[in-house]
Amino acid sequence: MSKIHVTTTVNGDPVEFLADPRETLLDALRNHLDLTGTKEGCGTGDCGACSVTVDGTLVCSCLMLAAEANGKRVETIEGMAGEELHPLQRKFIEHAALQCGFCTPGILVAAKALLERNPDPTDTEIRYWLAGNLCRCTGYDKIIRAVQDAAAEMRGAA
Amino acid sequence: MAKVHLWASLRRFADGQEVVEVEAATVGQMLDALEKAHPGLGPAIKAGLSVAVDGEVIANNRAAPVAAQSEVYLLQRLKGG
Amino acid sequence: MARDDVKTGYKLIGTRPNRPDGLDKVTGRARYGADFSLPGMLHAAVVRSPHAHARIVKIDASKALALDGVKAVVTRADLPTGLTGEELNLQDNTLAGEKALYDGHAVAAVAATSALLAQDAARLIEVEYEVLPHVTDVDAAMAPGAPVIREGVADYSVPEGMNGNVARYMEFGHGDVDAGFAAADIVREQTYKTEATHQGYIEPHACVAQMGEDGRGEMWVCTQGHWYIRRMCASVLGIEAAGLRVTPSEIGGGFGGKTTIFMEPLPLALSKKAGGRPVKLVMSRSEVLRATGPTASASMDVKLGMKTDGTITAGQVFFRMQGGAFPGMSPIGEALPCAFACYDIPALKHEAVEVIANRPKAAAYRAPGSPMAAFAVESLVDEMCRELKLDPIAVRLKNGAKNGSKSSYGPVYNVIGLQETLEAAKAHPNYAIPLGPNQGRGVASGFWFNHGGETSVSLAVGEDGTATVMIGTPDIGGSRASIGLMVAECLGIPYEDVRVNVVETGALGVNEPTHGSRATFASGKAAVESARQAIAEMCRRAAADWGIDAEAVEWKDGAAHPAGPNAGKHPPMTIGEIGSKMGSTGGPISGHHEVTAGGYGASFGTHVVDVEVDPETGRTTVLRYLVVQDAGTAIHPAYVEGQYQGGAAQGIGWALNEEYVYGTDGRLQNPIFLDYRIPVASDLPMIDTVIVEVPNPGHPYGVRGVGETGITPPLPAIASAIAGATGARIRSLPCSPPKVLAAIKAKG
Amino acid sequence: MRYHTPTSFADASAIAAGAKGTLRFLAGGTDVLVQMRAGMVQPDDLIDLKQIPGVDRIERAPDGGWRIGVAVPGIVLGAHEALVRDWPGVVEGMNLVGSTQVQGRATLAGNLCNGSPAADSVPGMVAAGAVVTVTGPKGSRDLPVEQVPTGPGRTSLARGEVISAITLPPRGKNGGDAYLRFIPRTEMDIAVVGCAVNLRLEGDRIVEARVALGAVAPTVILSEAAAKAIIGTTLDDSALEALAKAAEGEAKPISDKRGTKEFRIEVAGVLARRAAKIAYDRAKGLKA
Repeated sequence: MSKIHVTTTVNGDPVEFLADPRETLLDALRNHLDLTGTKEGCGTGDCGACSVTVDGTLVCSCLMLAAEANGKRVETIEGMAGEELHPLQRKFIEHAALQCGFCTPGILVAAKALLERNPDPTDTEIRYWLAGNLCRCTGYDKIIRAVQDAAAEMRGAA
Repeated sequence: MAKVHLWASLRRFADGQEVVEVEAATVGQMLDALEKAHPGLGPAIKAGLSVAVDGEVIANNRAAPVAAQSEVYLLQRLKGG
Repeated sequence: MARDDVKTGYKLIGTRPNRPDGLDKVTGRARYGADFSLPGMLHAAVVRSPHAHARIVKIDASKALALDGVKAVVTRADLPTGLTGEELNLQDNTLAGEKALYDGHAVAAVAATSALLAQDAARLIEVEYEVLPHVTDVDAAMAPGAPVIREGVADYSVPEGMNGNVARYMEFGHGDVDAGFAAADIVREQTYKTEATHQGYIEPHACVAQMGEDGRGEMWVCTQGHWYIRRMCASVLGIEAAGLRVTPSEIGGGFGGKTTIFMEPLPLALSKKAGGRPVKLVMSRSEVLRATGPTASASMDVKLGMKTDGTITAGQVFFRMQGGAFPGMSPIGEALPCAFACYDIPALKHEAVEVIANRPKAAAYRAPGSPMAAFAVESLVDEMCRELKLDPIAVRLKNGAKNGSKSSYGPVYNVIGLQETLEAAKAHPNYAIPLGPNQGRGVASGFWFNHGGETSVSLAVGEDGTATVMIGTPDIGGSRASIGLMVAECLGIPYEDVRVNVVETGALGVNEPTHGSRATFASGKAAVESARQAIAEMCRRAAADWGIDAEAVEWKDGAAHPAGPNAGKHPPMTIGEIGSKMGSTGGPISGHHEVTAGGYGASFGTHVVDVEVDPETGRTTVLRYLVVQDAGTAIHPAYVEGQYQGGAAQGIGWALNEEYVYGTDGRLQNPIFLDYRIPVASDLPMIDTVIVEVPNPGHPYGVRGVGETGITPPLPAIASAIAGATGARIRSLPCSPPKVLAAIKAKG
Repeated sequence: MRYHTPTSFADASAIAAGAKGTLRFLAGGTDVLVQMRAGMVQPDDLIDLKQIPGVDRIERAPDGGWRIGVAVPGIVLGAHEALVRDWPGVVEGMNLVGSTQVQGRATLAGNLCNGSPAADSVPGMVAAGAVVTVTGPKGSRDLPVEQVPTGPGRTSLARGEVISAITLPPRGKNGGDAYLRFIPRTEMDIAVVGCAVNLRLEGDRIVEARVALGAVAPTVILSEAAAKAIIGTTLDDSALEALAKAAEGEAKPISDKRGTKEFRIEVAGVLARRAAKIAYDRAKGLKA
């Protein structure tokens, strides 16, 4: 089986790799690019642990072939913080919005995409936006609070 | 003599007794004495037990002390999540 | 210790600092099981039985091995023989022997140069099966004429004449139940069922392992207990445990399901066959659901006698629990003692049988056995409260266990907080909110024993006056933060100056896993003892420097001080000063503590839930949820709340939608998260918490484990709330909409 | 597996017609990749349609209807204000498919061609009278959406045929549509029952209606009986009752892991009533 040459941008960096046509974007991020912050919890688009954005759209990287990323702009958890943490990252730590932390990268990426569209969401809007990001540890309570607190801070700074 | 309470389904291995009195200074001695007095209890002890001595549940510490007047309960080995 | 002996005035305990691993976890840097890679690494895949019960006639791996890049195949024939007991069970579950015993049972494993190639190779391994009759339901397995799926599983405890699938039997109790029932005004008897559920940790099992021909190796694995992994892998493979070094990764949830092995010996065996190249094996979600350790399914008879004033006169239970095709895995030994643990009832009889069925080998799941038992007993208590129009909290206060009560399973409770949780629930505003149409309120209490267990901790003082703590209990929910807080409190130094590391099997004595709600309790206790040892040594160093007796030195606020005027006038010597000079004052300063920790206090909680049920579809919405639980002392309250909320959420899932669904073919019908329905964010309300603190006298800071009890009350509380909303009682979980709608219709 | 990225539907069709083994088209990929992952399907050829110009566009048709490209994901449909104003039921059906993340990829065409009787976007399209354009080796043809699925996982498309566009008719005045589904959770589930109602009013009276039911038969049902029950009425209680009865009568479900037969029949009636009320209110301009 011949491999496909994929050229793409990940967190602003130009990257190239050879992908088996069956490999997903998640496989490529983790295995070819050593970006293991994006997690696989299910492989079927049901848990959201593999959330990334592609050309600004939130997707499950397990539901996209690596080959489809050719020419696209991919953002992952590894690109979220600059020299300082993103407010969402900071608020997640402060609010104890993570326990095991495995779902955290996906939830942060998804929450960031939400706040870019809707800087002042209701609790219900956050809950429905994040319904595809399973967390088994927290019961979501502290996650909702952390997103709200980050949103408030970001609105204040804007 | 420590009083060792057997759960009901163990009693048939100890001549129907609910409470067996044994001479022991530690949990380990207590279990050995029980098995010696009632060999039928051997498989249960080997399968693993938790022991409560005067209200405190001791998972598997054979060195834990047993006093002369201690009340000892045998419990099935407990697991946790 | 009485309530007014509570130690207060802590500087750090009870605060909410950032967890030390937080930064790694919000940036994606934290390394979980599947995040490790090694040079030359191979990838493995597992061939699994599609049949619930089948004789394995032949395994032919020749086509797989003929593929370029396929390096090794292992089957049961590669494992040693002669194991017995639980070691044999573990081996049988790692790779099927003569028979595949459940849908998903591993039959062979293959290692290749890529994961895709390994999967392709696995598809080429030909297994010939002779399909055998199967049974998956607990009651069906107990029915006369059920296929006996394994001969000779009954242990010493099973009396003659029981069904051939019964593996264990247990009975205990006290008092005269017949007299108790005779003294009651009403006696009610019902049967309740719970389906098997899965822990549902989001991280699938994953490990990387390497083993040479000498049987020595290394493993990186996501686990709750790496010493358990080491011991179990060693026995399954017939190697020396000491030759295996196991490093725990960060762990993406466990809830009991990662306290044992499922596939971990396979990469070791494959590595050895592949000339010692490291092998990575990561389960898919469907493998996790089909072939790791869900909890037992249960069928439970309960009988209770109650007077019209709510006094419970007697209770009796008979539980049937199915923990898969392997004996010893159902939690009957936990469920029975938990059944009436919240009550002080004069006459009780408990009986249970463990039944085997063609399902995966059950593992622990958060308070194993307690949620099922609570569903049965607390549901019936609620039914009788409603019948007699009694307040459910009042009835629990009246009959509830107190300090000094003799527990339902024998021993006497020391200092417990059940009554305090009930009072706090009663006083909470949620309990007074008026309910609207189609709404109902449910109350239930729950119990867990808690656990101490084998624990080994080391602490080293740094040259800069910091402290590094080495623990052996993987941190799942923030225990590094809570242990760091306790050590900092004890040493009198800033929290930021304490670094807590979870270390590998080569770095400490044996530790039991993070299970039984023991990590903060037991590792914390041992860490405090280690800190005290280091303090004693630092006091000796200061005393030597000052030329006084060590007894004349006391430790406070991170420094040695002369204990009194007789000790002479010396300026305090800080941990930093002592640390900076320790090389020249006698060498490195450390503390160690090794113990099989006792003194863990029992854990109780009370939950109040309000639901609304759509009368036309039977769908239940949780409107509000309150968890009240005794933490002893809440070291890091945010992570205590997190345990309460997470436990409640899992219990809500179990109550409403989670279940293992087996088809008539014995195959699991819902092995993906699409159909194994754990609660999503939009399913839940905020989960209110009240932390009750009745300090545990068995811990230097009063800690009680808080991890497990929270999953227990939601099952009966939700079913009772639905009964309040609809008048229909669901006695078989989950309370899925079809079941609730049918019950509403049946009621008319 | 060969991965193809044709730049025209004619090319896509030609590749498909020439493919010998297992073939799949890739639009959003949210079903195909799951099936590949689960080992249910190992395609020999996978044809990605997203490089074909125009597949990502939503365009107003000359007659006032809408032409929707086959690679338009749910999130783009949901953000298209004019489309949502015209066909809120169609869009809400699509927007119920999967999570926010899945919405970033999943498409109407993919949801339709996956052939699931429970597909959330299909009842809304059927009720709306949507038409698909199919491009094949012999050229293009149009067919109503309800004629595409023929059973679970099966469609009427021939080898080499591929859906090249979806067309919604002009909304017209005084119309409204709605889709409701029943799931045990609030999100992330496959519909246990789905129902879409599309209707048009003259004054308070319903003059046209189409009612489609999902997950209660091997394919989505377009129920004439249910439509008849409300045409000519003002959707009063007796009309709603008749609608519910008709929907129950049309439902021929099975019992499975997601729900029992009895439950599905009962809830089909409940959802028909509820969806009809929403559609009616929308037609009256009462709700968005």
